[in-house]
Amino acid sequence: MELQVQHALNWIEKTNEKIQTNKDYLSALDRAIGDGDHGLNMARGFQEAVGKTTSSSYTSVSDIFKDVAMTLMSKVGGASGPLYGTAFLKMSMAVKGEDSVSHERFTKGVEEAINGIIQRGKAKEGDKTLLDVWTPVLRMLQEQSDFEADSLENTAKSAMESTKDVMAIKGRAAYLKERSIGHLDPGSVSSYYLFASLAEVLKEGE
Amino acid sequence: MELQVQHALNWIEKTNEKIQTNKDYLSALDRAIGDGDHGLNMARGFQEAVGKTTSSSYTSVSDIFKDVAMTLMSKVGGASGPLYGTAFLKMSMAVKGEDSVSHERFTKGVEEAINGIIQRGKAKEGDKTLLDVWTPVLRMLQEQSDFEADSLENTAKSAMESTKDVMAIKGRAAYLKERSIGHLDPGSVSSYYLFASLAEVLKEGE
Amino acid sequence: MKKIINDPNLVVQDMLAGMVAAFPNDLKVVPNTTVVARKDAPVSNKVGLVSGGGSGHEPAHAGYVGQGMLDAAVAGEVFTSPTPDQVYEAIKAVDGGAGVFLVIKNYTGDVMNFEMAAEMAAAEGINVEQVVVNDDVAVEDSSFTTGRRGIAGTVFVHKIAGAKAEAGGSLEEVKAVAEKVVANVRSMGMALSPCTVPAAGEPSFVLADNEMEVGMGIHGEPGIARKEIATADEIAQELTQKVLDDIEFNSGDEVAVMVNGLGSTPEMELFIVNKKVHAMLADRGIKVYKTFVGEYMTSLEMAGCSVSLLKLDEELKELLDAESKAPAFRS
Amino acid sequence: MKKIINDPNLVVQDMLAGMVAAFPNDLKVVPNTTVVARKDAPVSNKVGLVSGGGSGHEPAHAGYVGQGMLDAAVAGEVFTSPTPDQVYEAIKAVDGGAGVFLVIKNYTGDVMNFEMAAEMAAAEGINVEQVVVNDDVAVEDSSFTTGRRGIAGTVFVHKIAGAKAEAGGSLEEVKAVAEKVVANVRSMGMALSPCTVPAAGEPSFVLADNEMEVGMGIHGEPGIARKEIATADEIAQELTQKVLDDIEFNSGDEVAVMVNGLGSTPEMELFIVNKKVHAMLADRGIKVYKTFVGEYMTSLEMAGCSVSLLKLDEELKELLDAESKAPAFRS
Ligand SMILES: Nc1ncnc2c1ncn2[C@@H]1O[C@H](COP(=O)(O)OP(=O)(O)O)[C@@H](O)[C@H]1O
Ligand SMILES: Nc1ncnc2c1ncn2[C@@H]1O[C@H](COP(=O)(O)OP(=O)(O)O)[C@@H](O)[C@H]1O
Ligand SMILES: [Mg+2]
Ligand SMILES: [Mg+2]
Ligand SMILES: [Mg+2]
Ligand SMILES: [Mg+2]
Repeated sequence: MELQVQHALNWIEKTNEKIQTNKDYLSALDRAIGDGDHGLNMARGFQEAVGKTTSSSYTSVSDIFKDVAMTLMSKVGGASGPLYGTAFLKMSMAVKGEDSVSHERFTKGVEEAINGIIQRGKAKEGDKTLLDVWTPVLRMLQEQSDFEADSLENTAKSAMESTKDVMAIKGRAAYLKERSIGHLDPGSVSSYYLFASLAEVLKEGE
Repeated sequence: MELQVQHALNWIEKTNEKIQTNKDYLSALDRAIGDGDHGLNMARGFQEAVGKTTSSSYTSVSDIFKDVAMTLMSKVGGASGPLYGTAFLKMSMAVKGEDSVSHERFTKGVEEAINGIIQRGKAKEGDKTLLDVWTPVLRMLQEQSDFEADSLENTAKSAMESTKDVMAIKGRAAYLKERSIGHLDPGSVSSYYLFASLAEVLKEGE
Repeated sequence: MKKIINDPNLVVQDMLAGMVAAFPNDLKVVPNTTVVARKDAPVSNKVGLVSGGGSGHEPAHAGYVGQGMLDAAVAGEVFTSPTPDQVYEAIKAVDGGAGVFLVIKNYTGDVMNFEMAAEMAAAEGINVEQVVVNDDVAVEDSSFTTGRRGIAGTVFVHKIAGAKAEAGGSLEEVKAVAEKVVANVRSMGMALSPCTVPAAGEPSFVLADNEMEVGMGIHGEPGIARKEIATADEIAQELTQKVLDDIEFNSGDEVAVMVNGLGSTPEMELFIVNKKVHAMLADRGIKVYKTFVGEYMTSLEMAGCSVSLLKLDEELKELLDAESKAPAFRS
Repeated sequence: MKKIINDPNLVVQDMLAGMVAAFPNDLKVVPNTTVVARKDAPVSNKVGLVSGGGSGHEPAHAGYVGQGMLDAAVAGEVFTSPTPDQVYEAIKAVDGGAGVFLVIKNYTGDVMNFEMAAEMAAAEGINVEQVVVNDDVAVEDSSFTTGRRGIAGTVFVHKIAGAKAEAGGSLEEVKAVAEKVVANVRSMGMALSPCTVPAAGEPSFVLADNEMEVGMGIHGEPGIARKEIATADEIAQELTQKVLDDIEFNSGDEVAVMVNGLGSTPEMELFIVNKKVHAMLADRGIKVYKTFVGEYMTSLEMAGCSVSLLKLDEELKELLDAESKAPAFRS
């Protein structure tokens, strides 16, 4: 299958739902090893993003991603704002020119998103940041030739869970050094919601 | 009997003991309707007063009272410092000229002390201040011709207890108006300790 | 009780030492006293200004010592009026021959101790005058009782009387302008949480999670009413209205506004209160000449705020604007 | 959570309105932004200075806007770095043709958002330079990690770079002196109690009655170690020693000292800490040129303090002393 405009809209909406539902949980995770605002930041940003996408009409997935990118960039703030914003902007650019998005194109989009995240944040996989979810997801996408909802959900989930045992090198949690071990990375949890929502959309779309 | 130098010294010492023992209680009473420092103030002042009287030698009660007055004046602060200081200063002046103090002289001293307190603090009996203990004590003294330890103790005690039902007109508790009812006046409680200590000295001295 | 202190009984001493260490060119402690004075005190032929009170109200009072404001501040124990001998030391330290003026907050203890010091000074031939500040409208102004308390509005008296003295005003002139400020300044406060006197170790009162105390003094004394906690706008409304009701404010009047934090209120919240205060004044056509937002007269770590309004005329405006070099009031 | 606010989601907006209401002749909010700028911005041919960050650090950053210091401060949500578009608005608002200089505290979010704004501005032909302040010695300085945080020492960068720009310094000169400050300033903090982000409603961490957190950031992030609460002298000793160990301080060196309160620490306690800091410096023959005690970079209502030392040379001394008209830094 290919990602159509409606899929992309549903993706953002589902992501927002999960983030609103888990807003306090995300903030609590961030309180443990950061400054406690991750849920607030993401909830503010995705609420606005959905406000934007539901009040506009689109003919391409790329445009949706672009609006999401711009909204996140200007509404989230903190570390996650530029990172999620950059991710969506890079995905928007990678899938530009076609109305819907093939698995191959999407995979390319995620790859570009990761490059953008790395360029901005200077982190690498294993630093206990959202890259620890994005990178395994990319590897999984690259190993497959079509969207596979279940493995997407599973990959993202186990990647998210394994951030718990890692010591933070980048982000605010890095100040805690060893004390950051034993806590999930909040940005990885929100990234898990993002990919889990995509998995749900893919399932519905089948 | 007459109050001798040793009696006066014992009086100050006993008063200090009671105040040190009840320091937190006095502060707690003051917290309820004032600013919570009465125990601290009195404990600081009487500790110094005893320090002074035990390290000096006296030939007259008047001199003891004067040293106590000066010490309280310069160590207590707040409302109680000038009031207790003035009280002892006036008593010192009233009993001056003789080594020991008759009941009559002492009664005069208390009367002068009260006048001094009124002049400084502009309060009257019934305003829920330490005058509510001093004034009944004076009346009792005036009714008798010799020291009577038990009635001194009893009068001071019941006077102190009856400050509970009164609304404060003067002092910090006055800001509370009706809300000051139901609480003992801290200065009346410390004044009760003063007279109860005197009663004990009188008993021992008999 | 969690405090960054060494010995609860030495907080005043330690604080004064730390203060003079911070401003060695401007302030000095008069030896063997708890008096902080201008480094150059006594200034000859200038009226000397002395204020003070219990400690725990920092930056009041020593933070207001400096050119253009106080000549000396006397620090008592925490929340306890200083003793007459200490006030007397301050008077002597600032007497430059033009007399000494005392700014006293209206608390029984302060009034008595300062007056006794004034009597001592008068006996030594020093010309002493005083003003008693009673700006707190939470408390009834009655001559039968202790009367109203002095709270944050006192800082305006320091500033304006200080400027008058600095400008060469005579003892009578300083007194007159101080009385003018007292006649025109009103304040009211509230608290969300209590404070703990270090040597006592117990909080001054206990408030439930949904309660606030209205009509607070600045010594942890209970206020005049306990209520359910309200919004910043409602709080500002209540405090400001009480102040406005107390003396005549007319459309076109000019005022100085002070939104004062009691110790642990984030400045953010003070500015939120200030927004509403300004809106209320604008509604009534009252013009704000100058605004002060911050911690001016605190109550240790109490959370809460007070609102003060000072009605201004040309003289007061000029003196309010005059230069001050006090560490806590630079203008 | 007890706060004097209206709506937890509107605290920043309400605060900025209350701030501009307080200083209408000095400050303005750039319309439809969370940028507070000098009323007269842009000042032509002067380098424009922009700083900012999450809100909740008041008086940082808007309190440092004014002649001789910042031209604009960008306010993010509480403890959340402002977004690039807002920073870009600030850059545009202060660009007087001589370029714009950004003072960024070293947090991933701040660095990224400010850099993105700088890219946007560069694309519009505005000359932008920046410095990243990382004075917090509690955190290891490693290029493999996020590196050290920027905390209270940042205020010295604002002051000194601001004075340089005000004196007509070029963008390169402003950058050079800002880098000199960054190279010579070190800080470390501790906390006795947490703070609560209004929109979150939960305290940032929980400390037992006998615990303190050492090596605090200014966003309620946990510090580097949790310990039994110590005396003021021990606390001052620990913070100051860590600072002294980090860069070379020699006998005869001159420093500026800042003892900064995190929000609810009574000034009394800050002065008690200051006493010990001065004693330690005196022991080492280090001369204190100037001392700052108060709330300069807070963490809402957190109780605690930080100690900063800035090693001075003649240029830095002169710029530190230069006039500032910023509401929270009058000199
Ligand atoms: N340098 C970085 N690279 C990638 N992701 C990062 C980086 N720094 C932080 N993050 C992610 O951002 C999350 C925190 O976001 P958020 O709490 O919204 O911002 P802030 O840390 O500024 O408060 C972290 O959990 C982490 O996943
Ligand atoms: N005007 C007054 N006249 C007589 N006694 C007074 C007056 N004001 C206060 N007091 C007494 O002083 C006591 C309080 O003393 P203290 O707490 O030491 O001083 P402060 O009120 O200044 O904190 C009150 O309980 C009351 O008995
Ligand atoms: Mg965060
Ligand atoms: Mg008291
Ligand atoms: Mg008292
Ligand atoms: Mg944040």
